[in-house]
Amino acid sequence: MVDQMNPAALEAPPTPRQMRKARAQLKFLDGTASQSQLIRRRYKSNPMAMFGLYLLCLIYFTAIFAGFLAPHSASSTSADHAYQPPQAVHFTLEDGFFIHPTESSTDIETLQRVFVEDPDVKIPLTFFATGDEYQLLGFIPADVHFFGTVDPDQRLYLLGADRAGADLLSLILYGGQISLSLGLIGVAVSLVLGIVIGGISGYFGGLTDTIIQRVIEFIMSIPTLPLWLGLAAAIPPRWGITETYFAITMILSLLGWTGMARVIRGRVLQSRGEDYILAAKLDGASHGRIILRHMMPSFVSHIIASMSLAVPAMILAETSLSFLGLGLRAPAISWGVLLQDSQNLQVVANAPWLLMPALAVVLTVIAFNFVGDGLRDAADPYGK
Amino acid sequence: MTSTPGLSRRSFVQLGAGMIAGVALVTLAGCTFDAPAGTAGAAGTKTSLKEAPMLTKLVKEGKLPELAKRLPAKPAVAASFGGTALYGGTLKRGQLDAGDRGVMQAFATASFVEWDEDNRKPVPSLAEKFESNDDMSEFTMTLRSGLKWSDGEPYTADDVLFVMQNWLGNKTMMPSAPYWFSSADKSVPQAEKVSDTVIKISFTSPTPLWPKYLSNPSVGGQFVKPLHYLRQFHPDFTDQGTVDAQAKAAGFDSWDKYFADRDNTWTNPDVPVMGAYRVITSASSASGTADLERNPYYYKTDADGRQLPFVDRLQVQILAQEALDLRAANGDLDFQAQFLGYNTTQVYLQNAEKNGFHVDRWTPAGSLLSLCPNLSHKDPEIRELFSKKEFRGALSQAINREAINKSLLGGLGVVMQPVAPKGDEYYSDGIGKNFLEFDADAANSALDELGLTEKDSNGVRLMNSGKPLDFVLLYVDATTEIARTDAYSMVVKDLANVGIKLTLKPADSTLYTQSRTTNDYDIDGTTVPQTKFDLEPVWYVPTGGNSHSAPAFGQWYASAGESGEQPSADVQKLLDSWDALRTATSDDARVKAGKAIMKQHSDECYMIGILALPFVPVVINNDLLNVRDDKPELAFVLGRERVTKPEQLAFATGE
Amino acid sequence: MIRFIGARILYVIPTLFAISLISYFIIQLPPGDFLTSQIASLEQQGQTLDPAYVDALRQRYGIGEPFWVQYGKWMGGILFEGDLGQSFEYGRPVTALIAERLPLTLILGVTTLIFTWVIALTAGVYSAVKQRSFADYAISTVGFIALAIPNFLAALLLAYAGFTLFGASIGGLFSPEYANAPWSWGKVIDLMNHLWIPVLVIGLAGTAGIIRVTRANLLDELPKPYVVTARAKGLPEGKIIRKYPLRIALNPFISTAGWHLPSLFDGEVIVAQVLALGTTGPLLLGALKSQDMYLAGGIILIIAVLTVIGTLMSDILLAVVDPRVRFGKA
Amino acid sequence: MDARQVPAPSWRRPSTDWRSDPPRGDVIVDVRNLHASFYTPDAEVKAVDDISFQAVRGRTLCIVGESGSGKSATARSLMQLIDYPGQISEGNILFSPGAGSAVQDIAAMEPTCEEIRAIRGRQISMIFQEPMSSLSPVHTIGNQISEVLEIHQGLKPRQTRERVIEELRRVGIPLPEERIDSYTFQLSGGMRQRAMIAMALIARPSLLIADEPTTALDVTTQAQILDLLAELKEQLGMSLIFITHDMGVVAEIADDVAVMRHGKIVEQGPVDQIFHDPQHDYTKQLLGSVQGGATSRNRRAKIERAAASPVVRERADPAITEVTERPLLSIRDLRMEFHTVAGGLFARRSKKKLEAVKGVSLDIAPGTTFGLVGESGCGKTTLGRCILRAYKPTSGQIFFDEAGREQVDLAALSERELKPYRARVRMVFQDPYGSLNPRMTVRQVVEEPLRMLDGVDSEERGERTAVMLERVGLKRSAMNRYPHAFSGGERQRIGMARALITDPSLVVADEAVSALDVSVRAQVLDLMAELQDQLSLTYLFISHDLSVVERICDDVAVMYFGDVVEQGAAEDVFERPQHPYTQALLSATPVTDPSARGTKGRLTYQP
Repeated sequence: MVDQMNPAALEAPPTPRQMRKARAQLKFLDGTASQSQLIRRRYKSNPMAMFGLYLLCLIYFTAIFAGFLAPHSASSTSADHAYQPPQAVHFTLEDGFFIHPTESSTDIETLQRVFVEDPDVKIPLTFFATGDEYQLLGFIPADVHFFGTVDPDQRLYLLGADRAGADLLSLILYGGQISLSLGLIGVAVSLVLGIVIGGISGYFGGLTDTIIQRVIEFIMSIPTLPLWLGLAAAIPPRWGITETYFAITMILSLLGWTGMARVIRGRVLQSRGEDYILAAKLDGASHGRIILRHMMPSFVSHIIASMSLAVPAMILAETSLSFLGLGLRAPAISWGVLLQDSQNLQVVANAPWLLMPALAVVLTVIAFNFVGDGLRDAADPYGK
Repeated sequence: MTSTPGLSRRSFVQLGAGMIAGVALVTLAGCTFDAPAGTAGAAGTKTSLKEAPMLTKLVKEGKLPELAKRLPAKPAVAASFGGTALYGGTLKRGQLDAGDRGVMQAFATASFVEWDEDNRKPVPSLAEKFESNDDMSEFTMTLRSGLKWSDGEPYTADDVLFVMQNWLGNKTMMPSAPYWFSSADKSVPQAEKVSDTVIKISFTSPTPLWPKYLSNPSVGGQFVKPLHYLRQFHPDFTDQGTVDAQAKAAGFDSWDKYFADRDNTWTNPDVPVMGAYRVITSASSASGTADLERNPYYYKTDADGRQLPFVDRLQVQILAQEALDLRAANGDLDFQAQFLGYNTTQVYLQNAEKNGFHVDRWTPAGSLLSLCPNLSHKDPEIRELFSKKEFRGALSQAINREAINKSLLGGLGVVMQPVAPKGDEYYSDGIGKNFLEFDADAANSALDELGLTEKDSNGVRLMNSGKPLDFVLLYVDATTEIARTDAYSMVVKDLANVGIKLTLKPADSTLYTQSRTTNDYDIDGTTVPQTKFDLEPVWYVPTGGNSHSAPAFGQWYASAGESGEQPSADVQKLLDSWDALRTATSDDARVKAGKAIMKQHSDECYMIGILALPFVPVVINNDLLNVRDDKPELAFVLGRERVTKPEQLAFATGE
Repeated sequence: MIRFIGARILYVIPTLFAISLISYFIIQLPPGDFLTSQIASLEQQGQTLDPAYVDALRQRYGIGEPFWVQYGKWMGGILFEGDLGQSFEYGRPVTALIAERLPLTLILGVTTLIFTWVIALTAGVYSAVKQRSFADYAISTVGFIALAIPNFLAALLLAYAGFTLFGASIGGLFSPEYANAPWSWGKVIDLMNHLWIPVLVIGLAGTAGIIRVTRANLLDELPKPYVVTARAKGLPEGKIIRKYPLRIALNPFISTAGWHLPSLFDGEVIVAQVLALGTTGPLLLGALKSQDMYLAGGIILIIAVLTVIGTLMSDILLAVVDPRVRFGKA
Repeated sequence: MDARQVPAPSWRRPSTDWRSDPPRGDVIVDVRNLHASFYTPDAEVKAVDDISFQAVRGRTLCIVGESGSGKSATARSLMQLIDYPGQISEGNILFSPGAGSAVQDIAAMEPTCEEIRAIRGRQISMIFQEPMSSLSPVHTIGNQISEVLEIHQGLKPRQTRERVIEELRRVGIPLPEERIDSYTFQLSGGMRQRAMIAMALIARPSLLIADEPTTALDVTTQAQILDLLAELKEQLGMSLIFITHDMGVVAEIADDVAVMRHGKIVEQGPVDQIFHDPQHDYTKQLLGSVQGGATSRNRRAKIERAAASPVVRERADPAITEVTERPLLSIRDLRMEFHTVAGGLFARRSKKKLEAVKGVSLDIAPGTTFGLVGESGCGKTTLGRCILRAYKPTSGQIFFDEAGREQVDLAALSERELKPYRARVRMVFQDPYGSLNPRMTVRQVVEEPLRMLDGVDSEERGERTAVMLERVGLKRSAMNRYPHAFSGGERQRIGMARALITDPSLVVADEAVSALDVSVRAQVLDLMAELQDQLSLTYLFISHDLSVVERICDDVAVMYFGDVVEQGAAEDVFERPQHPYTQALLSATPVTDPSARGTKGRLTYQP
């Protein structure tokens, strides 16, 4: 069958990729492939989903190693480089990578910031440059940056600078740490609430189910905007950035769990009627074992799929909250905060590169959606 | 990034759009719609007309008395900032908030007295004469004779009495009279009608600031209320039952709220006014657009006796900040200073030429970004520390203002301390220079000398109790002027260099006010107005619980010792000077007291100034004449755009 | 039927009470009150209010009263006099404020809804029928991008594009010259000129979800035997899809159609805010931010009532379109 | 739904030029060298692999074969209805609606083209296996039937409605004026299938293709539908192609038979030839599986005699049944009620009591196989599940009396007390697909019941699983594979292994073989018998399939609407059915000999 689909395999020695594929195929055919293997197999056959997955890994990689990848620390600014447009990196064999320094001045008449490049001077760039100190993975002190200026006092603006002269690339990378984790943590909390409440609702049914469903309906019919505003504004004023961040996450997940609970309830209800669940019951398995061992595997991929779709919603919700001035605020850095800062005509007209955080949001949301869709399609290898 | 993309295309597209619009208009020819301005045929070279053609028409139709009968015997003559003008046209503006009455204050205020051209002293306006006795506790006001409300009813001393007795004196509406309406002992002034045009107003103590308060459009405007219209809503003139029933029928739960609603010239088109314009359609309507029309009985003329205003109509649209900026850049706003973001000036400038407007640079007031340590801090140790001039000075010296200036304003900003600027009557030589220079070494050694030598592992100095110098800076984040978070972030770094940790706490404006008025903050970040501080003294003198520097002391002062905390000796000295100022019996004594306050501020550095805007942008249609071009101050107490006496603005084309 | 609706309405009453109570409570959660926010907003403009005066006002307005007393008064007014109270900020009856904004709000809401559904359904059906084609991928990508760009940013960018490309006046739903003019063709055209940005922004952002669900539902239905049956009758393909699988795939939407009712009313707040549309959304946002209790409470209450009515409508609609529900077989 | 499809060939392979060799005049469809394939990500799956056959005008051609043999794909090819990603890749389908009319090659038509649409429903129509899902749930049957007329005849709405009512009457739907506005879910299975037939016939096609039209129906209903089809075919002079897996049905209606296997026709010919002189081994195997021990002509005669005699024996009283030894299971007056919320959105919601089992008493002797028969919905499954205590019965007793153990009333035990008995009474499920958790390996599935037993460690569980798998005829190596790797028969063996691993004494087999193909069915039944001997098991065998019950059961009880209407030794019940329902049930079972066709009289039971 393998040969049939790929006649070339007969002629040339198989590449490792073909070998892997063939092995997967064999595993599938002889039935030793587990659910996760089957899901992976189906998932891999979906190009959009794979693209989303690669993109997502890349995005999270950049967020986790933001300190290392960012040329500068998020708080490092330079008065001389406010609104510095993205710099072009040059390369010659003798000098390697370099940029030209810029001299900025403000035209009093037009208020325009003029950046004059000095083509005679070269600021050498290098990989693994020494620069601002940071904590790798949050606890390892380090000062090596993936790419940066050889002289730690020089500045590099690959994506340009904001109005305070902070490097936008670094801001986006550091902002990703908050935005991306906020979504994950928020969804995780929603998920725990959703699994517990939705699971109870679906498995036991009856009056319990009715009450929980009414409560969920009730919560869902409270308009979200006032709820956001009320909860967000109720965050104690003394709280610092970390606490506020935590509180925002909580707010987002408190609003998100109802959806998750419904999904999980539905899945539990559905599998409750399956013959193999009855079989498990007759096999003497306990409620806990039935839910965890017999039911969960069948919808864990669906849960992951709906989680992956909930994360971008959380990220977008955070940007909206920031826009309303209720979410995180500068000096905290999140994509929402960065976007809030670029919410003005000056940026759109004269510093459009500051809209780049939107691109980060868009890419992330799309990546999550592709992954979620792919997972959903691949979720049930035995369905249909 | 200097050129705006798509410009070359624009003209082409605009042409296309214009053609479409043209077609639309043609096809609409038969329909009823308010033709856009420009169809009125009053143009030409009729600069000699004494009244607007739209009024002449009404006079001819018999709907309006002739001009002479509408003007007072001696009309007030408005200062002019330009030449001859044509009548007509609609002036378009925008604003952020439907409830904001800034337009009324700027364009349609009528008050007894108003600022002179130099904005230095009050000059009579509705009043023909405004005199005080020797100790400034009694004021005699002579109204112009023949003044009329916008509905043609005469404006007399009875209207003034109504305000003084039935409004200011009514405990329901005025449970506690604000200080600008009251004597030092908080009693409201007594008014006495001498004749139909002469009123005597007496305070229990000297009140030298009263004429100035009256000149402030937001205050002075409140003293002009039409008795003949409002009496129907006031229980002193109409049966209480009827008044209550009316209020209820209109959806109000008490008569005073209904009265306030009827009295609101910005939202109630029915209330007669004395100002240059009256509202036809309120801004809170669904269209989000307020229409204002000229008051045919307006009491001012230009030097040639031509009745003002020249512009027929105002149109004010409620817009979001971004939409407002876009409109300004598009030349859709004819004359606008308030609400424009400084940071968008570049965009205005880029689009000015092709969209037919220019950008003037006026002098900002109240744009000086500052830090105000809480002198009445709840924690005694911090209060002690903040009360030390050396400490405040060290804070100030630690800040590298030029770097902030360079970064945020391209070096154009003005670095100064918050004191009265040169030209203000309370300015004296040499003030405002203390601790202004960036000198981290001096700051460090000053802090060392204060005994703050111990440091924790993060390099933050420790107080005697062992607590670190870790303060929260509370402020409302805003980016339309100087981006506050950016500026303060740099301050954070500067202070870190001298061992002081500052944590930023940008807050919602309500939360910010709440925290401040409950004395629950370390350092307040605010912008401080500098001129005419006596009109809004709370920045410089803790006169109330809303003080930026010492709310607890302010509360004590406002409640006469009933609540709050007794001020420190320093602050008491400020308050004493303030008392001396507001009860001075002569201008000299008043100015002296004011200078003392400024000097004390300059010496003690209670507030730490950082940076002020170099200018505020004003967008002006190229066709609009008579806008003063001497970089006037855009200040709230001057009524903002009122500073250019907007009733004498005119369109060159007359439209 | 009548009995059913009656029972539903009875069930709705306690829900509404609970929602109104909770909403009212939530509005009060933030620190400070309306007067604090008024002072704050005046201060932003450079003006101060005498604290003593403010305290006196606070008493006059009953702002310092306990939560229950305020809520009781408010509810009492609604129940016995049909009076939603009056806005502190506007000093006008809440009902009047809402009524003024209702027509434009509905125009925007309905236009957006129609736009969204026309686009999303067409795209969703096409995606499903041409599953895994280039068009399918393109549609979902475009949908996701529209979903992913924060609304406020999309609104700003479109507004800027309108400005640079057409020199269009952005903001509000009317040009100044038509704002307060009586209705005429010119005004309608002017409205259309302003309406497209919010409709596009809100509409496109909403399409992604609908496209995805339509596509998924339709893909579930397409292989069903009844489709083959229809084909076996000799029906043309387009008619088959419209009459059978699409009809059934739409059921979940119909069952949620009523949920759009409240969104017609409060619209897309953020976009309406950025573009300064004279709809109820920004009114609500402003009221919440300035803690204008009665205005915010009134709008929320209306939204809650609409939500409940919407759900009811959905149930009825679903029963109308789906006989399985009607006969209790689903 | 797999992601990447192997691209179907965009060109059609050149078909042979049939014009030089046109089909015979009496042939309505001449299929020549037909190939149809499904294109999956990995391969081209040939569903129909080079088949040729002819359907003769006015005759019934049965295409018979087991699941996956390609018979449905063949049928659908005839109307170009193969589901994506399937496609006819080669061959001709030469169709001529009437003698002498033009010959069209359906295989050469695009699946959505105008020409094929004109044929569909008008000249060839089709009825499907599952009328419930083959009809739209949200349109009335009248709407769906009239559509055919609208497309093909363009009648006025009023005329159309009349025609539809008339057609519904013709197919035997009572009160057609009312039923025309019914939805599918408001009709019984038989009525739905009648409606489907009406839809297929209303445009008077010359060829009707019936794709397993009776498989989803109860035997009695199946008999009615088969009779109806035969009758209508006569009346309307149609040709019929009938797809089925059931040789009994073939014997009932076929004129010609084509036997398919793995996409190929292994044998074709007139029905008598196939039944009496089968050439191919596979055909013999198919026939063997239905004929061995099946109802003989002899017995049928007896049934008819019994039905004719007015003597109806009293309902068997369990107390009278001879008790040679103590029954393993003794059920006394068992009742099971379900409370359902009935009534829709618009009706008043009322709690409705549904009595699924109405006071049943039974005795099952150890070591025997007890058959419980009845049509779907008669309560036999509920009864089985009560015994397993998947449900808690409303009232009554279930005495379980194992040798060497204390007698217990299973109905009265609490969940906790029940635990030891979960290992003693086991179940084999009907659906070999749904009853095995696809996410667990065979080992995990089979050893699960051992976990409830104390002192069985992982190693022992593994060993016992392996032994049990070998015992049911699977390899040890199956342990680490997932159920999806196994065929239906193998899965049922896994299900058996799971049931037997705790060494139970009673096994409830609920329709344990009805989902299996005939050839596999026999193997599983043999296995069950073998294990019964080896392990001295007692079976409660629940089935609607009388032939199977007759073959393997010692005792039989017949259930009808929650009641046991007749019970006794299998021999007695099948030879001398007393209750009219039992008689009706037996008479509906198809004969498996085409030459016996027409000798039968159908009995119906109307209580």
